[in-house]
Amino acid sequence: MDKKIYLDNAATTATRPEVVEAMLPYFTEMFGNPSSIYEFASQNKKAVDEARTTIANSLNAEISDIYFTAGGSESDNWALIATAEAYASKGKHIITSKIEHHAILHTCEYLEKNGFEVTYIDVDEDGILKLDELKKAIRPTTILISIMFANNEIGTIQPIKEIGEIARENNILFHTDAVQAYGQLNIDVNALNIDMLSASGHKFNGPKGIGFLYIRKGLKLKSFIHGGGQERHRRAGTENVPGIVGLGKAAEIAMATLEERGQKEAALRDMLIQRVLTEIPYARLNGHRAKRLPNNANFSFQFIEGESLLIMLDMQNICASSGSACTSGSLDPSHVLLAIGLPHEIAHGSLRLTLSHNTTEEEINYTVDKIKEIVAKLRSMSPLYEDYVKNNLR
Amino acid sequence: MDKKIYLDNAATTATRPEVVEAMLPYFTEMFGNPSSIYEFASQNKKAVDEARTTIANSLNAEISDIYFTAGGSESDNWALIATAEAYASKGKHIITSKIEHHAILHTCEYLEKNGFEVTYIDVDEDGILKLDELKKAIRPTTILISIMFANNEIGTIQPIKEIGEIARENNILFHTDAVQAYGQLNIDVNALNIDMLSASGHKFNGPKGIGFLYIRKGLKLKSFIHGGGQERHRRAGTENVPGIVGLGKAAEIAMATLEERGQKEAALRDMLIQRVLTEIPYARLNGHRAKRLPNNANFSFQFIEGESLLIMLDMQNICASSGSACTSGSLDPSHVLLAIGLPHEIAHGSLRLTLSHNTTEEEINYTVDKIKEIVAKLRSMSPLYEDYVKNNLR
Amino acid sequence: MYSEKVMDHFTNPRNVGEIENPSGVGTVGNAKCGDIMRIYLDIDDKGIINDCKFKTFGCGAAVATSSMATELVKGKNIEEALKVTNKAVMDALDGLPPVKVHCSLLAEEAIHAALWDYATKNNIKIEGLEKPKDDISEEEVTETY
Ligand SMILES: Cc1ncc(COP(=O)(O)O)c(C=O)c1O
Ligand SMILES: Cc1ncc(COP(=O)(O)O)c(C=O)c1O
Ligand code: FES
Ligand code: FES
Repeated sequence: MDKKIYLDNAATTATRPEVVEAMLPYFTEMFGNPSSIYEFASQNKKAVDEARTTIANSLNAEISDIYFTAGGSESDNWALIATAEAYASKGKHIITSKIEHHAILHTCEYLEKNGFEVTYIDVDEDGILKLDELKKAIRPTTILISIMFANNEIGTIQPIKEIGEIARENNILFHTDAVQAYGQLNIDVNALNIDMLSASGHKFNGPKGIGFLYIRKGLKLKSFIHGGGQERHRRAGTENVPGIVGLGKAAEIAMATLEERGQKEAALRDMLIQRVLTEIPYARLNGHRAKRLPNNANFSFQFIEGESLLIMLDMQNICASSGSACTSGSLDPSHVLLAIGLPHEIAHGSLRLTLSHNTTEEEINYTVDKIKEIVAKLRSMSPLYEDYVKNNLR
Repeated sequence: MDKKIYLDNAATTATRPEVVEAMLPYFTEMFGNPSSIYEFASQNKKAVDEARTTIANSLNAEISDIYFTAGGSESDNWALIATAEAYASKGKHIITSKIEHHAILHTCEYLEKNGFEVTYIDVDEDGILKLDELKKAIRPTTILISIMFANNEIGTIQPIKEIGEIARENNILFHTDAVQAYGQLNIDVNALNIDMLSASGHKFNGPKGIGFLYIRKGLKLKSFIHGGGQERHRRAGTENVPGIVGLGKAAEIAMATLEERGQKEAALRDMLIQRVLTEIPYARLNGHRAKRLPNNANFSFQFIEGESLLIMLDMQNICASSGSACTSGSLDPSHVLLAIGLPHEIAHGSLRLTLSHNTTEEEINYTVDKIKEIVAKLRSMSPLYEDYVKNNLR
Repeated sequence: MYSEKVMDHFTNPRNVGEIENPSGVGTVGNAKCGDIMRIYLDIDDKGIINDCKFKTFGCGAAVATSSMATELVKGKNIEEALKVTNKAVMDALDGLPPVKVHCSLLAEEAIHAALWDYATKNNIKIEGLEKPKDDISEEEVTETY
């Protein structure tokens, strides 16, 4: 196939042309600083307010509870660090999971160095949080539960409603990293008892470098980036107006297309899973079969190593990944795959394919054909496979 | 005049069309995550590296010492907070000035709440740092001197070389907030002994929501936003590729045009200053007459109040400001104008006009004509002016 | 930021100026926080406010509230003038942004100060009028006629 097949939409997505279109006037024409007093800047203020309204409505949140940030990582850092600072007098214990994104895990490590205690809850073999462990972990000093809405590697969707209820019953704040879920799943922060929620534009066909943090009214959180009075004194820095407008547009389109797109992607994903599991031996699906993001498939292929697989797929014009993009420089196996109980050598052989609204059946079929060929080829080179075959022949 | 006259380029600038042009392909075509392994993303990695190289060269810095951030505020917060954390064992004293941007001042307040001591050095009536006070303020526990390169309100350029030498002699790190200076002045981080430097794209005709922090090799600074391994593990978050490309392009153009542009703007600025000071009574220029940014003029008009002046200028299609945009919602007079010794009621009547490469002589003349009319009108309504006239007639 | 009415009264303020030999004059505010307002009243024998003028050093809202306040008290008797509260002035202007509410207090206080001056000069007591708050900074020049 001549055309590139992009199946790494969990790493980042193409910005929709309509989104770029919406942003363009705010670079060169309506470029004013929204905090300025003159009429010229009031258009920009209005554009920012409209984006805020769109996003608030998409979550059933109050408009003034949406704060723009530079992306998912900043939102996660802000939620955790500012909560820790604001509620330290109540307690210094935080609960999260073992399969969070590094934006959460490394921020937790930072807090641990600063006198906070963090409990990392286990997940089951499908990647679903163990609610009984969560309940047991709660202490009088627990100030925050932070559990991701859906996992970026294996796509598993967490029982957010139950977690929200546990948090509410115990009077503990609940943050969710919804960077992978926002725009793919319906989220109602009130129905789900969510106090804080992180999202990132480039994960739902919006621009990179822009995201938001939802902070429920009444929370004592201070700013994370200190300075000017932007975002109701909670997030300093001249507003990224084109980015915010693009984020709003992407949210609008994501919400309008959510059902249809999700169904289409889930159907293709199911076809993909079905073909891989039936046609390739010693393959397994990682993550929950049903409770997963509509666009996510994650496989492990025994006896082979992930990087080789990715490079060979790349040579066939297929973009895929073995886990989160930001750790692809690392040689360690995914902490998520280890947490769901895969042994090291199998965790190393994993493949994540994440679809978009543009993915076609033809692309999926071509991709499966290529995976089949490449896996066979790599296995023919693999001493592990050789041993396995020998042992099973003996 | 029908056309809008934009004289608030210190608040933000129009993104240059060439910059937008350079960014566009990275939204919809080359949208990949630069951390990904496949070929498709390597173009983006290269684009990011090129922008980093352009910026490093513009400062005579090492390429790997440039870190992309979401803007000036994040850069300032990172430099101060991470330095404080990394060097706390050496000491907990920081020196800055009374006329820094709030991104520095409010971060200092945050550090004060966290056990650090901050000395705020005075400036003289032109806004120039008192070097003798700086020297006297140094203690064995001083870990950082942070002094802005040029002031955002009055445009005064600090004696950065001298400050850098004092820091070096005393083995203290030196950070400079160059958000207003970068792209307007030549900066050599080695010749000036600068260890850290903040800049922001939208202040030099680049996009909003992107900036950088220069960190000299060897410094122990950790990350401020924790998470993925981007930016050599020092700044987490999927790279804002279009923003970075735009930042690089804007830096390239700013450097190529620096001399000529500066001369042109300075000539118009001098004409502006000359006309205002000769034609409008009881007007004063704030900031140093010579050591000032080529595009900055800042006046105080006795007996009148700034907001009224701004609104009336706005009605004549002139965009101006009375200080930093991010505090324009506030009723307090500018801390910068108070620091240079203006009494409260005069500080209230200040006007900042900041030019761009597109500013014309005609625009400046029209603006001065309008300021004259408006100042006269506001004075005719001012009880302070009435008193002054009465007292001087007696 | 401002309503159309505020902008109208700001750009074309009514009753700007001074009154020669006023019946009462009041200056309130504090130059230190940026606001000073002065109101002149011309009150006839029947206690009717025949004329009212102002001068203001302040923001758009301060100018507009001064202008509206003078409009509202003109032609009224003293009792009615006392009912021109900051809320009445704001309502007449279709509201003010929250950070600007304090500006409208100046107008109310300035009218009271001018009435107090009138009462003191004429040795009369105005029911319901209290001595205006001494809120003026030292730099302010005291009135001399
Ligand atoms: C001197 C100075 N420092 C820092 C900043 C903050 O930059 P940004 O608003 O891009 O975060 C600004 C401008 O707002 C500034 O003028
Ligand atoms: C679950 C999750 N959280 C946080 C992030 C960080 O978002 P960003 O890279 O936009 O800062 C990502 C993606 O990188 C993610 O998948
Ligand atoms: S064999 Fe290359 S990473 Fe270990
Ligand atoms: S008069 Fe003080 S801000 Fe309006």
